[in-house]
Amino acid sequence: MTFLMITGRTVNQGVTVEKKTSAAYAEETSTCFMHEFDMLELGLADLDTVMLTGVCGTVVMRAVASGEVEMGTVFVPYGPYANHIIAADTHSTGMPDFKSHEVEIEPTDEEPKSVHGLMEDLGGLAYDR
Amino acid sequence: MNELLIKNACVIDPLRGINAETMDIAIRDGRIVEEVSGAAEVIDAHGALTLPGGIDSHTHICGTKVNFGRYMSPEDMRAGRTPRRGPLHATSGYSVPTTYGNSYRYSVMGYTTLLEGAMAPLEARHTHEEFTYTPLQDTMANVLFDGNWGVMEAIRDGDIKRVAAIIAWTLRAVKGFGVKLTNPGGTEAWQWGKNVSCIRDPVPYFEVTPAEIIRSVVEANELLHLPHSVHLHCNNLGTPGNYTCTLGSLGLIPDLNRKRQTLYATHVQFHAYGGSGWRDFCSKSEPIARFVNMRPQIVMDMGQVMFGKTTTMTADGPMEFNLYRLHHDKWSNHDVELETGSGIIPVIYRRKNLVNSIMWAIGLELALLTKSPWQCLLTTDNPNGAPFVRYPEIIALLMSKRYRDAEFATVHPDTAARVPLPAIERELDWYEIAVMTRAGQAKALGIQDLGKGHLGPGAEADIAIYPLRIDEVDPSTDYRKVIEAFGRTEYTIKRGRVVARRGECLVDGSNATFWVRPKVSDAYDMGKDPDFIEKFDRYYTVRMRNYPVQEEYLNRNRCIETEAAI
Amino acid sequence: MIVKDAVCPFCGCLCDDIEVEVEGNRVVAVANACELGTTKFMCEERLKGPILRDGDGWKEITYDEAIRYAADTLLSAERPLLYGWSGTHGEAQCVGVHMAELIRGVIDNTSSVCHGPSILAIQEVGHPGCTLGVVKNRADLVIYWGSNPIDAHPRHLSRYTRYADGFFLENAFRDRKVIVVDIRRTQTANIADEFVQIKPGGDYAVLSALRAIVQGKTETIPRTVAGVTREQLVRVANLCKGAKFGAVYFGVGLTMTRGKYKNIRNAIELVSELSRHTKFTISAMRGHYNVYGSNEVNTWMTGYPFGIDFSRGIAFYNPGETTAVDILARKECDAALIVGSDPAAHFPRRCLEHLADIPVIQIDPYPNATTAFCNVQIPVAVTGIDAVGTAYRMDGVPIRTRRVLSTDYPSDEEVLLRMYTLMQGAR
Amino acid sequence: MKVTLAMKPGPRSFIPIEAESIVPKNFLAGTDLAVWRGNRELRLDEVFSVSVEGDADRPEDVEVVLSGDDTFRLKRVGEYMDGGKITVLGDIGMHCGNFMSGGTIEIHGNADGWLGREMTGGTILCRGDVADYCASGYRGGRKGMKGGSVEVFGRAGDFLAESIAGGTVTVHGDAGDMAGAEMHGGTLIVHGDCRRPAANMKTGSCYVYGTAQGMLPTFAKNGTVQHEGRTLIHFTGDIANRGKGNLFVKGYKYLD
Repeated sequence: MTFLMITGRTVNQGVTVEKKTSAAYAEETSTCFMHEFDMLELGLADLDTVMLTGVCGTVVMRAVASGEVEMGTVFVPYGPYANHIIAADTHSTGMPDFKSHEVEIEPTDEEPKSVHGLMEDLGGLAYDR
Repeated sequence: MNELLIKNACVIDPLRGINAETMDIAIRDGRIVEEVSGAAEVIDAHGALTLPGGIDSHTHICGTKVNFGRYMSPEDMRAGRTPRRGPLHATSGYSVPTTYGNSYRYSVMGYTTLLEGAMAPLEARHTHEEFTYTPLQDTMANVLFDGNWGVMEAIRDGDIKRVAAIIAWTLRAVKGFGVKLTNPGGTEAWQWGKNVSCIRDPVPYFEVTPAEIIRSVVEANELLHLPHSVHLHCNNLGTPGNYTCTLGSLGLIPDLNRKRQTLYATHVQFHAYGGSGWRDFCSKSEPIARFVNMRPQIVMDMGQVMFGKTTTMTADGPMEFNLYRLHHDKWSNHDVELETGSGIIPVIYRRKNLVNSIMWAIGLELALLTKSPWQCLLTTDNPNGAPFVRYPEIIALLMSKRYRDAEFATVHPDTAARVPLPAIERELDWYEIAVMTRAGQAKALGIQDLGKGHLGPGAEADIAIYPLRIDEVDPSTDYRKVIEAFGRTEYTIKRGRVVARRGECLVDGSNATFWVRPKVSDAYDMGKDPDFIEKFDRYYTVRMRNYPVQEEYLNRNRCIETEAAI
Repeated sequence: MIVKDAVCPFCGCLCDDIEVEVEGNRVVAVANACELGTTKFMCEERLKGPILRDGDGWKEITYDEAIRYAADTLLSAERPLLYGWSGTHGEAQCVGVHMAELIRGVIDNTSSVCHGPSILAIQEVGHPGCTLGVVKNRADLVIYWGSNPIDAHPRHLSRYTRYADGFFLENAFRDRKVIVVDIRRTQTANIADEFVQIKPGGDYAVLSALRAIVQGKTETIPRTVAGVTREQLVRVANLCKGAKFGAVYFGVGLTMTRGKYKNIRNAIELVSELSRHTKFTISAMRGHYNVYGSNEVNTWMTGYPFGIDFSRGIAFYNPGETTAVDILARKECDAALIVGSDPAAHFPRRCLEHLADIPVIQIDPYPNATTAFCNVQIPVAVTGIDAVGTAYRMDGVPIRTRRVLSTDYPSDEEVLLRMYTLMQGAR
Repeated sequence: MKVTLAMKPGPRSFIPIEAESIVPKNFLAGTDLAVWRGNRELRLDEVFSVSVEGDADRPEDVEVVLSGDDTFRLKRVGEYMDGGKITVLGDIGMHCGNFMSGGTIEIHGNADGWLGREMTGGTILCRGDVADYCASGYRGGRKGMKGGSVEVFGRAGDFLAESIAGGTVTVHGDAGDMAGAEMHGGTLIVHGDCRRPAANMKTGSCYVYGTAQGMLPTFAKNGTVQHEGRTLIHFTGDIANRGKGNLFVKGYKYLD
């Protein structure tokens, strides 16, 4: 199914933001908040893993039902997971489309990677793994 | 020990009554001395015009509002860009240049001391940070009290000493120099989207009038024995017919100080308008100048307008909104809690515009009709009337009737019927220009005793040597040479060191900040006043302990202590 | 020991009433701060010393070695990018600007990916704003548009708006109306008196419609605009016009959606329009505690608030061209210095792929996502915890942070100054 | 005179090359010109194989031909150009034809952002696509293109002709979001679709021969008009901005 992905701040993202290599940060920023009807349609229960596919890649997250999002949209806290599929085009304004990204979402058996894993996929080397 | 000897200088030093005497100036360790050793470095001035370093007693160069002017104007920044060169940093901007741009350009014109005209106390730290990056001039800041809740409440209670006590605490906390009132009462009313119409119109809720604010703050200022007088931007700036309001404000001022004026009225050009609207808009420079000529307690500055692009910025928020409604260009406003506000819009003054032409004439008229140059100082209210780089042209206009006539021929044809300028024959001389650009400023600011604005032994060695011999140049006819010379010194010397030479700055200097600490008795120490503390904590959004500007922000700290009478 | 009136180095609220209890040079308790601030004060996971990427591993190096490496790398670059800055104090930012000037690089700060579009809008139409205390003391109407303070600026509501009594509002909760405009029903929406839910991408249209309605041109407006009924728009317009003092606070919900700065421009023009009727102000909910300071410092030193390219010696500014995401995604820089931010966590992947290809030096107290892309990381003291400096609150009020812990870590400013001095020697 | 600048193949690099010196009139005095790669100043012949055929006394008689695989890295080509011709056989980088007042630039490939920014005269033809801000203004500025013409045979990106105040911009394909935003003069013609055309316009004319997606609610409908054989719907606006501009669209869709 196609969704509009919105990213944004959450308290938990903020609380863990200075601990980027912690499990708590990874957990928060790999959460895909969805409308419960959308989850039903995809056959998802809370914390099931989902594969998000954007124009420039895929990433695995966990789906969580939220009353704050509308059907057809998903909300993901700012962080490396969402950015793994966000395109870098800024429309020449300096600012990518962090709040309006079309993504395909489907259930998956894969587990979300660690933040280190994501960074290493892109050519980095984890320091304190 | 650093010694410098300037030989064959043609000195005009009005504070010492010296008018075009050729002499040597000896400098040791940044100060002027009687004589130096034979080892001193020598500069031969070859008879060039030599003046104390220029002082701008009302300019907007540093702080929240100025920086916002830059922030919102990338198009302005495209002008005046220079790269980093040697010790000099990159610069950008024309009407609101970067701090380095301001500093270098002022220095090239021989200016060594600048007074930032309006600093909101809550944001004072910002002004001081920018002072640090204005390396080639000593700096000081006027502190805004026009909408200060504590001051207005004390005035309502009739307690002048408390007014003084609040001013004293604030000056000390924010490391300010003088007391500024911008559209007194109007900035508070503007926080409700309103204004005050003139000096008898009460401020909403506080129920004090601008007249009461002006009178009370003037008295408080004198109780504190501050070096500078109250610095007033009158109500009703920029509106047709406002000259009556200006006269009313000036008429409130008794003569309370023997050493200097009791009131400094700033950018009076913007306050000398006649007419009932824009259609019959006209100059009222004559009644204003006549009034000031009879009152030694008043000093004003011109606020000259020059044609071209600039950015207007003032604490007078409602005035800027009215301008925005006229121009429909971009508009910024910034109200500051419990204190004051500000507004900014870009403008273009056009020769073909009748109102702009009249404004241009009025500034010149004020300077020419005021008998004593000590009572009308040269400013553009930088950058409101024009960027300060236009000063040399203003000097030339004041010195040359022929130049004025040539310019007058290019302005709106109806101007002649609205202004007295064409009939004014007066041409100012070198001495009068020296008064209007440094000596008068030093006296008005009360800093001559600190060694500013003159070249006597003990003075700070801030000196401008202009590439011009006054015996060879007739300013009345050679006004182009006057413009050129005042635009670019042969040498600018700051605290005994050559900082600019023939249009190029040479060093990354280190300036000083002057501020005032009035000593008050314990009973009037607001830092210990329960009511003051309680209100502070309830209504400000910054803790009282975090409010004062720490001394870390003062580059080279020149504290002036005064013995207050409270 | 309790440090009173400490300044919280987390978000743009820059709360300066924090009480930090310290025992044995460790923070043991924090009072008055929100959860975000408390966690920051308590955070202890610092990098111990400078590290160098060495093939497939890391090795510890000295500060001298790290600083020398950084200076050499940046000096030899044809277009170095100096990015971040919002997480450090102004004094360090000043050194950063001087460095960019000297080595002719590009300096950009995190506002390019938070409120850069707001700045572009302000540069087109200006900004009628005010300090936070003006709103606290006066505003009887507050509008949060595309911002969610409960999550991002938790104390904004209690210090300045919903729950903050002020001089002219003895009972703010009763006397002050709050409108929330968002595309999702956030927690902040739940405490609003009026919630306006807009279809994604519809902010611009709604703002245009409101401007027209405020001018009395309701008849042109379609029955619904981006999911909002005309009736609700009229009601909101009337609430605005009827307020004595209205304040709009907008967040990245406006800056990050299509149209970007045009959304903000439209919001500012709505406020300018309302200013003809009553008092209205608008302000950005700035994210990092000192992102506004990086704009201020850059502006007074270079003339521009962010995205400044010194390649040619003079300052050139053109967000979209001279901003970090664009430069990295287009592979237009050949070295990077990262200070006080974590682009690897916050930039799209394509940018990280380029970071992996070029030398990267990071100055940051914590191991973070960007560490993985570093050649060298240099740990420093944390401003507001063990380093002191100037920060600018979201409304432009500058505050000096307090030191609550002592430290052996150098400050950002010291490390940068040492790099700069080496560079000056080489040039 | 024909000046051929063939970009030399170099090490793989994407550092932009600023080449505002590549303007026809500059070649009247020879080819001793400089360009900048990042912070390094390079001689023209370090970047290009330079050849000159014939001679000329005035810019109008100079044609500059740019070729090579990396021409997309060249910025500011044709800045302040006042006559003559520049032909780009491939893609061109940002700010081509900035402040141009005369002459012709023809681009056979695509053009990057800010093509013809603040131009006042002359002609730009782009055979491929143009990126964002074609024929626009500068940050904080009040005026975009003031005169001349830009014709694009492919598609255009976002913010096409932002703040246009004069001249004509024609795009044969689709255009992106915010086409003709802040328009206050001039003419913008989009043959395909675009999003939110003429937002906040004051005056001027904007034609969309396709569909205006996300049509703004603050344009007043005035019926239909015939225009070059097409029936278009005529709107006036942007009323949010007290505008009196004309927007003509074939079709439109509100975000309702």
